Amino acid sequence: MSIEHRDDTGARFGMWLFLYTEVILFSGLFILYAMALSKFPQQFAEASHKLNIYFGSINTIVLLTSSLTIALAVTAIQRGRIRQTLILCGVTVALALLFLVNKYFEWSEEIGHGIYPGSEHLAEMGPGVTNFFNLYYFTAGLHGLHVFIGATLISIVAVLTAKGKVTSDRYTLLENSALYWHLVDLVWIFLFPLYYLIL
Amino acid sequence: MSEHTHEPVPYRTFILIWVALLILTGITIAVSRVHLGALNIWIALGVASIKSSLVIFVFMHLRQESKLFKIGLLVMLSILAIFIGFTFFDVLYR
Amino acid sequence: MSEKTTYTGFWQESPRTGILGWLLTTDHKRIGILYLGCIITMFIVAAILGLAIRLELIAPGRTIMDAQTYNATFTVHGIIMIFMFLIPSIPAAFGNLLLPIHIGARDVSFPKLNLLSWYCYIVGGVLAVTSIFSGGGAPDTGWTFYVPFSTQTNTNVSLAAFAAFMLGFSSILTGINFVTTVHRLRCKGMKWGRLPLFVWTLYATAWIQVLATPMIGITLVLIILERTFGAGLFDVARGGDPILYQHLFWIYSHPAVYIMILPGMGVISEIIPTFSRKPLFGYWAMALSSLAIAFAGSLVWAHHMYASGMSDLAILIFSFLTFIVAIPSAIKVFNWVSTLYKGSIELAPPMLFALAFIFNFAIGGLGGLALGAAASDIHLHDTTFVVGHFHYVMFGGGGFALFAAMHYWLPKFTGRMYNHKMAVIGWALLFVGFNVTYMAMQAVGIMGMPRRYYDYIPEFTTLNLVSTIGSWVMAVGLIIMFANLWHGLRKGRPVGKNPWGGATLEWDIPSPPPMENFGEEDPVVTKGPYEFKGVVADEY
Amino acid sequence: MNPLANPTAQAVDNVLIYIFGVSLLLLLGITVATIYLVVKYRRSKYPEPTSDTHGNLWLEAVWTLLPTLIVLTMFWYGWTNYLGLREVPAGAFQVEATGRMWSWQFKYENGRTSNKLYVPVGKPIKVIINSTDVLHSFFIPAFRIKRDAVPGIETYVWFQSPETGSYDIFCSEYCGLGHADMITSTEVLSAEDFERWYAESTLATPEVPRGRKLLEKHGCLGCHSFDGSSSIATTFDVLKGTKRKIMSDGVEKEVEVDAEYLRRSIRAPGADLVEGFPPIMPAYGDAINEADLDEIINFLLNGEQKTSLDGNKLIEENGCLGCHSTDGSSSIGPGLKGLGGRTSEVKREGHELKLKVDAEYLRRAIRDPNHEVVEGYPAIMPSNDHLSDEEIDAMVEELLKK
Ligand code: HEA
Ligand code: HEA
Ligand code: HEC
Ligand code: CUA
Ligand SMILES: [Cu+2]
Repeated sequence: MSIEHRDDTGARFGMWLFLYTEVILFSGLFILYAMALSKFPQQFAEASHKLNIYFGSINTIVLLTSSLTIALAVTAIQRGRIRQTLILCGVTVALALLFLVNKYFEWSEEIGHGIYPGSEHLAEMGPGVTNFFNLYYFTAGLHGLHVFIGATLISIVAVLTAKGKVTSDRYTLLENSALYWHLVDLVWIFLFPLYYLIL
Repeated sequence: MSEHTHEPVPYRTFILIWVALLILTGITIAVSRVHLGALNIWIALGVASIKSSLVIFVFMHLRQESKLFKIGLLVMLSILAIFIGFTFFDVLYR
Repeated sequence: MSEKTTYTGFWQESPRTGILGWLLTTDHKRIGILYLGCIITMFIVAAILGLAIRLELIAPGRTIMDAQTYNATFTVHGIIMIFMFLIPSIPAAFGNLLLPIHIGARDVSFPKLNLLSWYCYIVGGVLAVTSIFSGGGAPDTGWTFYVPFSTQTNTNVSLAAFAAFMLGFSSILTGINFVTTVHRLRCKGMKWGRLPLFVWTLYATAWIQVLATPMIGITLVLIILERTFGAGLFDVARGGDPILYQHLFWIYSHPAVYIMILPGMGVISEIIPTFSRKPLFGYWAMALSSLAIAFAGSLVWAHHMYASGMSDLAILIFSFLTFIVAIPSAIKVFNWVSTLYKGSIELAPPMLFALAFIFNFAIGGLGGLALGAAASDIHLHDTTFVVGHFHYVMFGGGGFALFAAMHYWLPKFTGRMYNHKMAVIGWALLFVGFNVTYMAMQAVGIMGMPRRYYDYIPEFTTLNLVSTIGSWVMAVGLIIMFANLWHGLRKGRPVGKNPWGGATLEWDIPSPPPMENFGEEDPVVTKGPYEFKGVVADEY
Repeated sequence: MNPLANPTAQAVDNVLIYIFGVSLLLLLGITVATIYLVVKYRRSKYPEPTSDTHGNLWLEAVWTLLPTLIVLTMFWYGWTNYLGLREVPAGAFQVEATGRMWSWQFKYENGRTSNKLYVPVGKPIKVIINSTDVLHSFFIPAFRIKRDAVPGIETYVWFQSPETGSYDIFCSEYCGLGHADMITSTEVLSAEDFERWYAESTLATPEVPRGRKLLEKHGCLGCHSFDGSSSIATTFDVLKGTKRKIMSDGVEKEVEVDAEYLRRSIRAPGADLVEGFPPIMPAYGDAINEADLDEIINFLLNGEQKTSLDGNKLIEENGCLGCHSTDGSSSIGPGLKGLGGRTSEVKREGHELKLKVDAEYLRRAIRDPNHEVVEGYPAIMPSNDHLSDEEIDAMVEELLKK
């Protein structure tokens, strides 16, 4: 085999393309949301009240901070500071877990109130509210899945960094994982106001 | 190789952006407590767009990428807008 | 001729030998061959189901199967033909084989991702086949999975939907790979204006794959969630909207029809200049119309929904846009025909398939216009006219383009030539059988026979019989064609590197191409893809 | 296709003819040009191309513009004619069509229901379309109209037939197993025929009950009436449970009207005379046989209060025949012929059972069909919660007779 061809810009571009597909994936749910909001503005506002804004806000801060730490990690690896990189990756993963734990408590609380897809309590609250919560669960669920995947990805990259496979001149993997993580953040940036802050 | 990597963004920049993001989050929450009717949702979306631009351009280094990346993003966003917008032609006028 | 030569080039050279050399390969040509094998297999399976559909419809009432089996048959036929045959056919098989060679690259940008995409395809395929034999039985929703039926039926819809999801994922990965490859790996001198049109169409297609496919992903996931949790997202009583499902579905599935046809158009744009020995007429018009189709094609999805209860304003807008997409297609047809003018035309088998493509695609596409107009679609919607339309464009267009590509590039990738006389016989039977089958289907659709009908009223008998007879003529043609190609690739006469006198890069390298395509030195391109001056065709 | 000239078909046909016509010309042009060029410039005649042009801006402009113009006319013509399909003329006659697996039910403004669409000739008809389960589509090829039936959303079509006749209605949106059998027709009747049909009530039996026939046969109604309109004798409308003052053998008594009393009053009227009426009723003695007498008494006691339900009609109108045949063949569900007295092999909660088909079994089969599922059939029969007990009883009675 001849010399291995390496194209970091190409790799990043590929990652961006993949992120585009992720956005479109979520947009399916946002289309449903937009249509339902135009049909049931009152009910959506009313349903939104039932969500716990504290959980939402804390999670927003958690995710924004994790986005910061992973961005810092990229700078760290560029500067060749492996230890810093590892710490920053670790913090990011920890924040991701915090997010998920938070989500777990939030969902348990809501499910405890009898609010979950297909529940009877929900059916009693009318079509608009039901639709809001169905969408909320599906969107937040899909987002949660992405948080999980992102955290896994960053953990793997951290291990590779520790092993010296990701270095100051070979860090596309970390960069791409960071891009993925920012996407997770981006989705939440829209999800948060749309679900928690409609009044 | 210079084409393949860009200058590291200083920590300071990232932290400043982070602070801005937190402030913007505070703003949306605050504004959402005020009743403005349909305006609320537009403000929320507007602030979210500003926040996401900050993330995209700075955290995600789009600033430093070539035109191709930016055009790609633009194409994706316009398609997205079309998908959502055109669906309204049905739902709003049924 | 009968001496048993083994293939050289990429068939032999591989870091790993044996079956693993294939299953773990990252070489674009090997992956292309893997795809091609699977795709042809899938095509034969689904085509036999198609034949069974026609047999059932040979006369009113039950003939060879019961209603439930029939419903499952056309559903599986549609799912396989669309998600496992036509969407990956030209892009994944011939795109992989040719895209890097056409732009002077050694491989695609992400060879490992390429292999992963093939595995996603295989997983999707296996799951789809599993869904036929497990759970509540083969899915019976039609390939469109319309709610609420798809959320209520007891058949194995979730698994089939998940299979389609995996296939979509595979398609996305291929798209990402191709866009990046075209941007990053063009060789020296390969300016945008020198890309072969096949590359242009693959490029346009890849963008659709990237930007539209996720939509079917989320739609299918919603179907699965709906079936598992019963949330009622598309149930009016619970705030949902069944028509929105159709929007989500067609937002992907209309652009998907252009995933199916665009690369086919690219193939035709390669073949016609070669066999006319003349540059393609209107290069830029052809290149840009591909992008135009890809873009405008993303704006017209709701033309499948005129009768769905959608708003009239939406019908106005989507009908208008539908007609706009027809324009770039018309430009292409006119440019192909004028390429023939003052050429030196050889009616070799690939050229015959290409000309048949133009004819079939014109019929299908013009039929599409009658469907695009609001008033006439109201009558034609969900009749067998629509079935005729899409077989004309998908089989007569996409399918014939694939067959053209197989006849055109088989010598390149195997180094052997098939029998031309048999190829012409197969082509003629296929062409005649095809037109009889689907013309009759369109006619009975105009009379008002709804599609997905297991049984029909006696007035429709004659035309259905004609259609079934046509399908058997077509079957004979296909068998001859496949047998001839198979025989050719095993025992055909060896050929040199350029049997047709083509001017694109693949004809400059040995047949079959070596592992990294271009040997030690990267190619440098100095002329356009259709400059035939000085190109000498090898004897074959 | 149908030669019938009607407004909706004309709107659609104009567009079809225009688009197909233009398309045919284009196709012909392209095909002829291709064949001509292929033959003329064949390689044996021209071993080398005689031109190596890369294009021609003018030509390309022409064939960008030309198709644009053509398709724009097609679009506009298609759209304007489509509007004709949506604008229902004022004063249209309204019918509601409900699609369900796998039959249509039509409901008229006077409450009449049917499973064929009966309409008057020459009048615009607006059909309002609904669905109770999945998507269906209401399609009448002869009138070129089609609209989906969407659960929870109302849609409509209109048409107008200038001629009487019968035209097929198909379900054109795939809806599962019985999709191809979801066929009915629209019966276009003359104005008079339609009036007559429209006035008939649906549920009351058109047939007169036998008890009443017997009353007529024996001339009872010459003196009695059901609405108190006759002063000669008592009225029959409020017999059951009423008290009567009578003269029995010269003694004044009060009795309650029951079967025994009625029997005596008919066989030997002179014995008990109702106060206030002359003793003119003839004694029937043996003139009425025992069975007929029972029938009459039963009718007098229970008859007119209860409108008897027509089980057969209910079976037809509730879409049962969309899945069940009555001629002994098996379609989507088991055939209904010979149901009474049959033994049915069913699965209940996973257990296989052999059950005798009786009224109780049938009631269960209709109310809760998926509780016991007949062997060899899918569990797809819809439950019929909208039916009252009486209606189900009436249906069961008919089913047992089949
Ligand atoms: C390869 C796939 C493919 C392609 C390329 C097309 C191409 C087109 N299709 Fe088709 N279509 C399908 C696959 C495809 N379609 C499928 C699968 C369905 C049914 C799905 C289902 O319900 O199961 C469908 C259904 C479908 C419908 C919905 C019908 C219904 O259900 O009621 C409509 C309506 O507008 C439509 C329109 C068109 C149009 C206008 C084009 C245009 O792009 C055609 C453009 C081509 C030409 C115009 C011909 C060539 C040009 C000339 C000969 C020159 C002269 C032309 C002019 C002057 C204009 N198609
Ligand atoms: C690429 C797409 C494609 C192709 C090629 C075909 C090919 C065929 N299709 Fe298909 N069809 C669809 C896509 C396709 N179809 C789709 C999407 C639907 C809609 C499904 C839905 O409604 O949900 C559909 C629906 C559909 C229907 C409508 C069902 C209904 O609405 O009730 C019918 C009816 O006749 C039909 C028939 C056929 C026939 C006869 C063929 C023939 O062309 C097949 C010809 C091939 C053969 C006869 C096989 C010959 C080869 C061999 C026997 C192999 C031998 C091999 C060797 C020796 C190597 N198809
Ligand atoms: C959607 C199709 C469908 C409709 C509509 C339908 N049925 Fe059924 N029916 C079935 C099927 C399938 C079965 C066998 C499976 C089962 O027992 O559930 C069945 C079983 C029955 C049985 C038991 C028959 C036996 O052989 O034991 C009776 C009785 C019956 N149906 C009566 C009716 C009546 C009355 C109606 C109308 C109110 C009706 N059905 C409407 C599909 C249908
Ligand atoms: Cu009802 Cu098809
Ligand atoms: Cu389409």
